Amino acid sequence: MNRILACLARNQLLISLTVLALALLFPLVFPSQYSIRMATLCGMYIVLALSLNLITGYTGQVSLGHAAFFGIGAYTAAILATRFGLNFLFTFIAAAIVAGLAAFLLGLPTLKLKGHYLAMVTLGFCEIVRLVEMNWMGLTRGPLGILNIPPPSLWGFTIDAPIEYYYFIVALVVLTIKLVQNIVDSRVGKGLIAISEDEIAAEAMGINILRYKVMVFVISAALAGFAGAFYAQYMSYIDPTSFGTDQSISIFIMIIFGGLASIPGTIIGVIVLTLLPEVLRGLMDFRLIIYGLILIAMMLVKPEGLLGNINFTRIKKAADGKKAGELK
Amino acid sequence: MKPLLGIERVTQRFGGLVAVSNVSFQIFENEIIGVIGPNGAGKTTLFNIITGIYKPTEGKVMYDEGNIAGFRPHEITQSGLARTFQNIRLFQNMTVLENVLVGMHTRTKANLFDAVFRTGRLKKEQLEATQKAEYYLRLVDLYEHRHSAAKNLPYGSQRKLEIARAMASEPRLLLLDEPAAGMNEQETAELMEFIGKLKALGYTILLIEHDMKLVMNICERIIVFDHGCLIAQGEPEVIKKEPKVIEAYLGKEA
Amino acid sequence: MFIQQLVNGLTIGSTYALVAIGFTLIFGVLELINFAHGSFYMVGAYFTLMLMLAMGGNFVLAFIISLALTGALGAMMDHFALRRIRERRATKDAALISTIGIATVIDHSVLEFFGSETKSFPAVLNLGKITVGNTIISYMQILIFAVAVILMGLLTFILYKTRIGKAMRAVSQNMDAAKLMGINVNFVISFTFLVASVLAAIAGTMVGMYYQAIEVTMGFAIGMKSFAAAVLGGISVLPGAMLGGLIIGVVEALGASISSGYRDAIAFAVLIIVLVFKPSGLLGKKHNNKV
Amino acid sequence: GCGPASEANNGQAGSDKGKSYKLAFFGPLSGDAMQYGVAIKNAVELEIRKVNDAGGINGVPVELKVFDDKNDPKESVNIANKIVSDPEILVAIGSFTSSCSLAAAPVFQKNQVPLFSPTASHPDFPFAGDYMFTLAMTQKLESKKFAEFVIEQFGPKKVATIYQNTDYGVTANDIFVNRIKELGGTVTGSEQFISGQTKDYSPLISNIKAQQPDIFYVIGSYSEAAQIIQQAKALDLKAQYIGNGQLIREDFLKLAGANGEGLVVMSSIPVFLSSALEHQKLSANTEAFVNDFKKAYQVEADGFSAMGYDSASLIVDAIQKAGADKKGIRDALAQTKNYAGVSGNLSFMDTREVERSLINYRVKDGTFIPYVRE
Amino acid sequence: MAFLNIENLTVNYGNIKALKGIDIEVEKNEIVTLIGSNGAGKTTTMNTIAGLKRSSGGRIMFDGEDITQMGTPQIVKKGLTLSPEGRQVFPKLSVFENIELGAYTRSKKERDEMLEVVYDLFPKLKERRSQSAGTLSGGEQQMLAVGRALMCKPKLLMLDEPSLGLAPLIVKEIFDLIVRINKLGTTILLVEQNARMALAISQRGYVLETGKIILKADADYLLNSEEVKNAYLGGV
Ligand SMILES: Nc1ncnc2c1ncn2[C@@H]1O[C@H](COP(=O)(O)OP(=O)(O)OP(=O)(O)O)[C@@H](O)[C@H]1O
Ligand SMILES: Nc1ncnc2c1ncn2[C@@H]1O[C@H](COP(=O)(O)OP(=O)(O)OP(=O)(O)O)[C@@H](O)[C@H]1O
Ligand SMILES: CC(C)C[C@H](N)C(=O)O
Ligand SMILES: [Mg+2]
Ligand SMILES: [Mg+2]
Repeated sequence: MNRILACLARNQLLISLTVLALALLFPLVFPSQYSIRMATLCGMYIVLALSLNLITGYTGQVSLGHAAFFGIGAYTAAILATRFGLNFLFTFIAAAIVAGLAAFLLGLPTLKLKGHYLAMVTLGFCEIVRLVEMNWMGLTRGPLGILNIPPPSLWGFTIDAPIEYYYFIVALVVLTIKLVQNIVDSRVGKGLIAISEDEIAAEAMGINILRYKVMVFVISAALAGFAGAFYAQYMSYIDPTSFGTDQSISIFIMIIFGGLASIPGTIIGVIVLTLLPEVLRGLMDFRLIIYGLILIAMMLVKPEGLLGNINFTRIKKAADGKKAGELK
Repeated sequence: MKPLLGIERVTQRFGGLVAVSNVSFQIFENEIIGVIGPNGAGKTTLFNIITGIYKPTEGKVMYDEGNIAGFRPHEITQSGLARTFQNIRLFQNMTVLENVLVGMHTRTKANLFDAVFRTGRLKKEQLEATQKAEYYLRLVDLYEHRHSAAKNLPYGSQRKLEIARAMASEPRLLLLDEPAAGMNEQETAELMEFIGKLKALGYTILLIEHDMKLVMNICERIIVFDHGCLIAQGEPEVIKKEPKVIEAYLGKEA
Repeated sequence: MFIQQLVNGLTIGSTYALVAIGFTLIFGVLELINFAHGSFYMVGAYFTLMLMLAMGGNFVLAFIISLALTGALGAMMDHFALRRIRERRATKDAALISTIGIATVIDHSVLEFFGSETKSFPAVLNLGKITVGNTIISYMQILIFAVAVILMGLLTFILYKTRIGKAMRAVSQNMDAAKLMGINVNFVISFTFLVASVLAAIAGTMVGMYYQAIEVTMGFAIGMKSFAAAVLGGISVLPGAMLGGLIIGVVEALGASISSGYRDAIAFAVLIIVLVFKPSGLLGKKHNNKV
Repeated sequence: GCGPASEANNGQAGSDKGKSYKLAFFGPLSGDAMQYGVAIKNAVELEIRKVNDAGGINGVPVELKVFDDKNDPKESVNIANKIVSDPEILVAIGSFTSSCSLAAAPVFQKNQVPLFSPTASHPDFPFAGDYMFTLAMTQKLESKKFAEFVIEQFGPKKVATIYQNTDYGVTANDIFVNRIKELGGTVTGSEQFISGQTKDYSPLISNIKAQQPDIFYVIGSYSEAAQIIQQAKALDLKAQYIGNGQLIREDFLKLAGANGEGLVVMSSIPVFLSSALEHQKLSANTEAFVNDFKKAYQVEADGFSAMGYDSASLIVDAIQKAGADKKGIRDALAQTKNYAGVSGNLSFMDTREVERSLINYRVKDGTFIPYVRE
Repeated sequence: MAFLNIENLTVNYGNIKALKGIDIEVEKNEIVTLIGSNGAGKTTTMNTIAGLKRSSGGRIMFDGEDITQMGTPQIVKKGLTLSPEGRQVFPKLSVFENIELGAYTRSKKERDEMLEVVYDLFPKLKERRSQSAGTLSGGEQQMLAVGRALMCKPKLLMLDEPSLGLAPLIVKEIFDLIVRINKLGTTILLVEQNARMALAISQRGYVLETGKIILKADADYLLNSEEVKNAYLGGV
């Protein structure tokens, strides 16, 4: 087992490229609209889950309100696109900025809260945002939702066909992975992980905890806002029911299921949990019971998640170290 | 000569309990000072005040001429103080090496921008930081274990890792809270030697310890606490014979 | 009118408190957000109703059997789904996901067996109401309030004065040390789940009687509110759960009378504001962990 | 629960390989509106079974694909995409609520697939595009007629409303309230609630009570309305309670119990509850439908299922005329005039919606009886 | 057979072999000390005997019974208790509640009896009885941990570094105490970094090195052995 992991760790680049190639070839192998659609949604959830992983997985701050930022992004993009016909550069960036700003305003006073208090605050925030979306008829059309959101277009080129959306989200996923990976691998990332391990010790190491938490919360929310913009323009219809606490919780489940603080884990977790209900569709009414049982079983067998506790970078270093030792 | 650290009339209350009571003393550059006193005398509390974990109820903590009382811990670390904890507080799931790298936080500069775009500056800095971290780990004899998770180290090694991590922030003043706890006499002897080396490297050290052999051998000056009060201060030979200290702390035969 | 809204709020609040107490108990002992608590609340109400219908309207017997069944279900949940996670020293998140899984299984099983439509709950206790000026208070409201207070008192007594209560509190803080005291950790935790589930079933039945209707989704919304209540009062402090529940209820009722659309938003906003100024809740003790 | 919501492929169609007319149905088959959705689905299946038993359309069997949208608009968008990605599906029937139908509409419109909702009554629905049809009288007409009925029966009194915060509820309330005002009535206040969020309506009812209205109009599903009425009675809100067609179900009477007594229900859809039938005469084809339905499913048909049945019949007719041609089917459907459906006489207006007349009821002794002025 | 008899005990942490087959015997009424450097496996041994950690091979007999597979609470009820490394107090409970829990398996009367003894021994604990344990100083917590272990009047008491973090005066008191309770009939298994003092009060000692027992002898012998002196007693 360990040897397999070491082997995997050593060939990270090769594996990443293979996965990417597979992703690019996917629509050619499974050309049905349905499979492309599922794959596109998977991609979107990967972006969402990776962004939540930044704050919850790496920094250890449980947020049960991620759907709020997803929703803020979606509404920002939808409103700008439908009312002002702005192109997607604007809608996407505005979505990220507005979501990030909301995270800043929420995070600054509340990120000093610990554990479940923060979980509750974020959950409550998600509920408040949803109610605003539901009640501010003039801006959001309330429960009626926003219809006919135009597809993303730029300089005359419009992303319209399912396959174009698919490649668009693949690009977003790659960017997100790179972003998260780079942050985590840096000094800043180490600081975040230190915070999740022991706040007092982290502070004693000179880390400005609140600043770091707010910063990563904002990045995480901005990414979610980005995903929201994609969602709005891809679905062409949004309403407040897509951004409730149940959505927040399902994103949360995805990252735990895949393994906290693990990028490949998150990706696999999202894919498994998105496809599972589809695979179980044949079981009809029983499928959600089965789904629940699978969650329970998974936590019994691998409570740390699919790839939790497996740090490929560390394994690689250890393996390299050993090899160097053998040479000596 | 100007003191590096000046504690001025510091008092710390917890509800009705006075954990530190109107304490004043000074520490000069490149000294090794020991803090001793019975359990619950207020030694760790003093460390917590100096490092910003508590804001003292009264009094000043002068460091480099400025009053740092009430500053946040990260600001204090930034300005050149570092500590270890009596109840070990490592980043348990991070590797030994990563623990030290986090310790270097204040001495590295790469920001979010560098991180996201993996700038040259970041890569260069990362390389240097790793080399430095490995240097510290060699100092405390943990280089071999650099890739194992901190939590898997035995107790004594964890203490050493804490010291290495504290050193990584390149402090001028190092505060060690019972560094020898959990070490046997042989290991304690090694630790003494190591602390001596630190002095040679120019560090100033304030340490709490109940191991009298260590304290009496390496400290140039000793400060004695009892019930939150500073009851004596001076060179080891003097302190050893001080009746107040013998009664409150050392016991007759020591 | 204001007084009436206050009464309304206190009643809603008592139902939150009733649920929050059980929630807080699990939280206090395991530091676990039990997402399945709302499901136990719902299933308790279903058991009571279905048993009563099956037994020709014998409410008391149905109620007692329902409590036993729900309690057993709670203990089983711990035994089969949570114990192993605990023994493997996994994070709290894993247990939390497990409770979400359990909630899903329970909710959808009930849906499968009884359908999703709202079930009418016969008015078993026809207690009547009193009218004071313009304000109407039903005896059922008073009963719910009283039960909440009594259960809170009882539980506080158990936690602080009995042997098993002390064991519960010890388990919450350090399982290994608790074992070293000779405490059978698994038993204590399963027992805690049993008690919490019984509390949930009492709450579900009472609320079902009050609204004369129950439905599968009744657990989710109240689950969230009672979580909010528990946090507002200061998690793991029982009187806090009670106080938090009442405050959320009153704020919600008063808020609803100002803007019904934003009724929950107002309650959650109050919660967030309180936490900003009092990070460990209203009655929560600030624990400055000594370093 | 209810029988399996299988992807029905009825009759011996399977033998005729690949050759069938494919239709899709989507609606709430689980979740809070499941009762309505299942009834409609059953009626649609009933009609298709009948057609297939009679040899299909010109010898070609009809095949129905069934989807459950759980009354969740985003789910219905998903389903819509799934449906349009199958080029063989000619027409979609769905969904039950306006919210779901509205959300799905653009997908169908863009792909030029007719979407036929048996029940969506939001005035915007037909305007989502010329491939949209609804068999409901939209709120623009229905709620207006409700208001006119109220003023006519009870005079220009003080009216208060409570409504569900959905596409349907918001518009139904707006139009009703405006019309009341136009007609000289006073509206003392409107309270809204969010479905599924809470069961406690007492704060809203207390507000309304303070306004001392003469008439209290409840817009919500049957289970919500039952709760609201029960709590209003408990708080001694003395007024004439009124509701609309959604409430006409046995389950409502069960949930509301004695509190339902005296309630007036305004409806644009027919009612087949046996209690109500005693006082009503049905046309021959309606009676046949009611009997067939009862035989097939052992439950009584309701107005919504009648509308589902009519939807299927109209589509079958259109396919007969146009064959497997979506545009042709659309055009044929749009031509529908004076069709004697089981839910009434149906003619599509230019906007592909229908006009219906009101049939009103009063709850008396635990049953619905046709409304007569007292 | 000895009172506590460990045969060929092996324990792993994943791939790490922490104990590689050790044998230890403790006779009734003995004080036995386990010494060894950092990471030798002393704590692992203690935790495994107490049932906190599962062994992967070997057998542990206590008072004539096989306790290898028993759970900790059962073992504690049999009269074997451990004051663990790192104190492990219940931080949010008061000092009094912590002590009281020590006597969880005992009757109220026995509890009250022992309470006197413990308070007598550590007056500081009495003085701080309503303070929450988490805010005690390190040494105070250590006293609490030892006091709490005493509360259940064990037949065999295992102490993992009881003197850790204690002031010299208190260290002496602790060792005096160990002798005293031993005289009253409690068997003691001790792990100590302060090997000199520990061996001075022990009858026998074991030296553990990287998961193996490398030496087993009378305490006097160990105290005077050059090898032991150099490795563990700071060479003096
Ligand atoms: N956060 C706190 N709340 C309440 N009391 C506290 C707190 N921190 C420390 N104390 C009390 O203050 C006193 C001093 O504690 P401190 O930890 O400074 O002692 P110490 O000298 O380090 O002792 P030791 O040698 O045992 O570590 C103790 O009696 C302790 O109980
Ligand atoms: N949880 C763990 N996971 C992995 N390895 C562990 C774990 N706990 C201990 N070890 C390893 O087992 C070995 C024995 O450790 P143990 O704690 O028993 O030593 P010790 O003799 O008590 O040391 P010390 O004197 O420092 O307390 C060490 O090599 C340690 O690294
Ligand atoms: C709620 C139901 C009565 C359906 C309603 N006609 C709608 O359009 O949503
Ligand atoms: Mg201390
Ligand atoms: Mg040890």
